[in-house]
Amino acid sequence: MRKVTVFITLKQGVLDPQGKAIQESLNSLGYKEIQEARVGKYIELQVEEGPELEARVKGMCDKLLANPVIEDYRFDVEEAVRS
Amino acid sequence: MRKVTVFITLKQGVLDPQGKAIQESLNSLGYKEIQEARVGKYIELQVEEGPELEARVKGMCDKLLANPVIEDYRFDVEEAVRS
Amino acid sequence: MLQMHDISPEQIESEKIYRDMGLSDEEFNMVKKILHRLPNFTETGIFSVMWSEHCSYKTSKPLLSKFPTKAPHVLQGPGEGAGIIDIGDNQAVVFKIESHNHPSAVEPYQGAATGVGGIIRDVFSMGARPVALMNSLRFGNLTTDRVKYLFSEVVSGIAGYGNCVGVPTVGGEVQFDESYEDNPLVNAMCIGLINHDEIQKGIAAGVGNTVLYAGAPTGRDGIHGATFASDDLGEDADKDRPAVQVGDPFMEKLLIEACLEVIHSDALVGMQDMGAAGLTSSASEMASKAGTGMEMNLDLVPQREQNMNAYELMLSESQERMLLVVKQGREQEIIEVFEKYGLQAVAVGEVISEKVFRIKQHGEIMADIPVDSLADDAPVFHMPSKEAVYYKEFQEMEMETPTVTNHSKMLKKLLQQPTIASKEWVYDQYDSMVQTNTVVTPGSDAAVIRVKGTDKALAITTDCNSRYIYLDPETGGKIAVAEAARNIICSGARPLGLTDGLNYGNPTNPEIFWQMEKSVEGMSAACEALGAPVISGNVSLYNQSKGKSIFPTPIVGMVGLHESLDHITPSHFQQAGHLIYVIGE
Amino acid sequence: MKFAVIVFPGSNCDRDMYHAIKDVMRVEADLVWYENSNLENYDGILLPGGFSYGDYLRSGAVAATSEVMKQVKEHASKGKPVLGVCNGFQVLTEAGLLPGALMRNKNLSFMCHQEPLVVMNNKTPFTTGYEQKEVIHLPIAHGEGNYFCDEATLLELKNNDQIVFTYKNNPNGSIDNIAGIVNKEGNVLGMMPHPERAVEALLGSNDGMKLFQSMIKNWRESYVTNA
Ligand SMILES: Nc1ncnc2c1ncn2[C@@H]1O[C@H](COP(=O)(O)OP(=O)(O)O)[C@@H](O)[C@H]1O
Repeated sequence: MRKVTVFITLKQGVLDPQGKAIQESLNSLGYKEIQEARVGKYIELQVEEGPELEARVKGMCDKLLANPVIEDYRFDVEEAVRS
Repeated sequence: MRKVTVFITLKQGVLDPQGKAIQESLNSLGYKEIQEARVGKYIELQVEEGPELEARVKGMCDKLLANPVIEDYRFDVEEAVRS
Repeated sequence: MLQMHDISPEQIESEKIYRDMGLSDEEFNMVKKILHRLPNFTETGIFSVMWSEHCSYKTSKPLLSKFPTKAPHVLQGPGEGAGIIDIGDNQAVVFKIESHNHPSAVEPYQGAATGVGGIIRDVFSMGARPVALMNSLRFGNLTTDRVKYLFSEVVSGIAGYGNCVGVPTVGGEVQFDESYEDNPLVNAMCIGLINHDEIQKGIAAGVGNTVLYAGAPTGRDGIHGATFASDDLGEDADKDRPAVQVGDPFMEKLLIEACLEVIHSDALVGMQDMGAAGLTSSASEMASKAGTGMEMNLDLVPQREQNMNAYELMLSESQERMLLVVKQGREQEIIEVFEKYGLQAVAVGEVISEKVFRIKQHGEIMADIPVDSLADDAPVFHMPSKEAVYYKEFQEMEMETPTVTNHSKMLKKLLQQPTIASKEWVYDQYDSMVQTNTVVTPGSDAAVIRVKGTDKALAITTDCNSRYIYLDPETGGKIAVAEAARNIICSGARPLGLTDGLNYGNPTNPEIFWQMEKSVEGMSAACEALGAPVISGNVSLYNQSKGKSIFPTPIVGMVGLHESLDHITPSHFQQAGHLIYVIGE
Repeated sequence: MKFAVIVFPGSNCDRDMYHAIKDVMRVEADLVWYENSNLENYDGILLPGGFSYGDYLRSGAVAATSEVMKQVKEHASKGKPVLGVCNGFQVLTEAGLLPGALMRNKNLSFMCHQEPLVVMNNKTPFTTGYEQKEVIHLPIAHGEGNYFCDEATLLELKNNDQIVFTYKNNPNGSIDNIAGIVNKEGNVLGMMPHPERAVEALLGSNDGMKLFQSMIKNWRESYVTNA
């Protein structure tokens, strides 16, 4: 089993109302040092070992996990522990 | 300016219906190797330099960004580029 | 995207860059005549969006003039953000339907969500409180993953926006047919209530008055969206993707409350939302209607992104923005109301007597255009029309009555058709009850909302069986209006009037134009017969993909009045033992 | 009795709550904007539904950190009644006035319709007008109404009789069918279903009426005994 972590973020220039609300709320809690907040998704997958892991994860991102119209993604594949 | 990345995940034992839905969709798209998916949040903060950065970020997480009843968090602080 | 700084007016002409921006050779020549010179890049962009079908109705105008639009109870016909009909006791109902088809085909969640946001702004910019939403949807057959994805994302987008702003979605319709496979239709209708003395108009009157910009800062969202909405959805629709705008219903909710507070101030002169073609259309329309001009300094416009040029600022379709004209010297009163809601409102320009639309940035004049040429005097084209070949063939066919042997099996089969099956999966996702006025929730022929503090209620329905219209546009058009009226009447109300969402294929195809013409004639005849005027509407053309057109789909959104709450009649069987009658032929 | 209906940016059932109290129950109420508010002169606090701060981050999370919630806590600590409905319930859990959290509905969709509920505790100041185990019908309208708490908290809720309403046909996946709970003291109620949408038979149900009547009656009685 391998752990794959996918990070999905909004593309540059795409409005992020959620990030904006978080920034303002942190500012009003006294954390004035926060200049910007942007929110993305973080998905942890438990994947059975198999060939072409990277290519398959890329396929999953393109087909389902990320919305290419407004989102970018990247992912980390955990080193195989043994095998 | 420093970039801080906060990762918020559901606690072990808390059901994650969204993760479950993703796992099932991936399986039905032919990615049978996915045994589990869990969804969390990924927040990027642009923070002005200042003292006690780590402690302050911890405060933000405790007070607002994560809900301790259902979520865990961790964060990375980007190395200062210069100065 | 083209970089404007590098492109000279001469290049725009010689390299025919205007064509990429959506202007024809003929239109470009008209622009030269109007300006007595060559337009620069920003100006070419402004003309191209303002003369797009979406903003100018250049091909549909001659048809729209056929609709009956007058009646003693019509307070505002087509032309403003939304139409208005008197319902007595100093109250009036405001409504309009609008399409967001192309954005929804590209990014269904945001496309549908911003469609809802846009139509709500049209209604509250008149000074009305939005009290109900409807939506009329068309998709391909529910057999491919893509169609299922479009369907579920569109529904979540409508829910996501409508539920958050707190306007109940009280009904609508969904139909499935392969003609909508790659080109779904997403039409949203908003209904508002207003007191007669609170009616606002989008006018920039009073030379010297200040132009205020309120709401969200401008980003590069949906640039060229308006022309894109009037273009054929090509196979490379994907390349338009970054143009998609993202909505923020939370900001819209704050804008509603702020704008409805601001209308009580006599410092306010005019108000309009920034919809398609953003700042360009709202500013030039407001000036044109008032017979004035407007000068704007783009350096003052709140911006979300860096280094935006004049072209981008003028054409951006960032959501949740309003343009207000305020009496000179009284800006602060208005600004404070917006600030209470955490919204930005800033002075960006001034009403001027010279009837021009003048844009400055970094101390330079970036555009200088006669206002009327952008609005009232935009070109109108009379398209050729030709009876469709299929129509003749159909007319010559023999009548055939299908024989049904097993009625219960046939009934079950019919009920399994997605178009006929229960739509509960859809409307359960909509908050249909917020505002506590919904007497008849989705699931009936017409939705009914009561008018608080009175004995009155409003009935609302959307209808259009596009198959009938395809088969016989004129009769089909009559049927669409008649069906809507029957739904209103069955609920116990009297039809007041309607809004129309005209969705068709490519109007330069004479057979498509014929469908438009005939169906509008049929609808008009039915409106006349029923005494139901058309008070607002929307046109969406070029709904086709891979050369195949959608069925002609002129959606009727009708509103009726119950003079007493006792008149409200539900459509469900009420109790065992009650008798069932069939009335009519 | 005088109620404050707290209005946060993005609240959207505030006017419905106000209408229910003022026009239907004919009891005094004010819409109180969350900023610069003073709650001292109010006897009951109502946190209405909606999408405070767009429900961004987590529903109710941002509103829970606002200044006015400190006053709500103070009001609650004096034993005065606080009712949070839908988003109001989410704000109460986020602010720590009630245990647990409200997560996304099990089917991940927003849902809006009437649901049958069971009154599990008719001894709270909000429910004395109902029969124990009475089945009532109230509308729900939420995307995040899936109540969650850990085992220990659940046990505590049960032992203290803090579960006030349960769903008959659990629509959203809530643990133990929980639709509404009170704090240990019994004066803070949070619930996902909307009693303020069910005070007029014209709109399909008036089962929510008894909740407000109970609040008003119990306040009057306590006022008389205290005076
Ligand atoms: N997109 C929608 N949004 C809200 N309600 C809808 C929608 N589609 C259908 N409904 C509701 O479902 C019910 C049935 O719709 P439909 O099957 O189109 O019936 P009809 O042919 O009677 O208009 C109607 O009450 C309608 O308001």
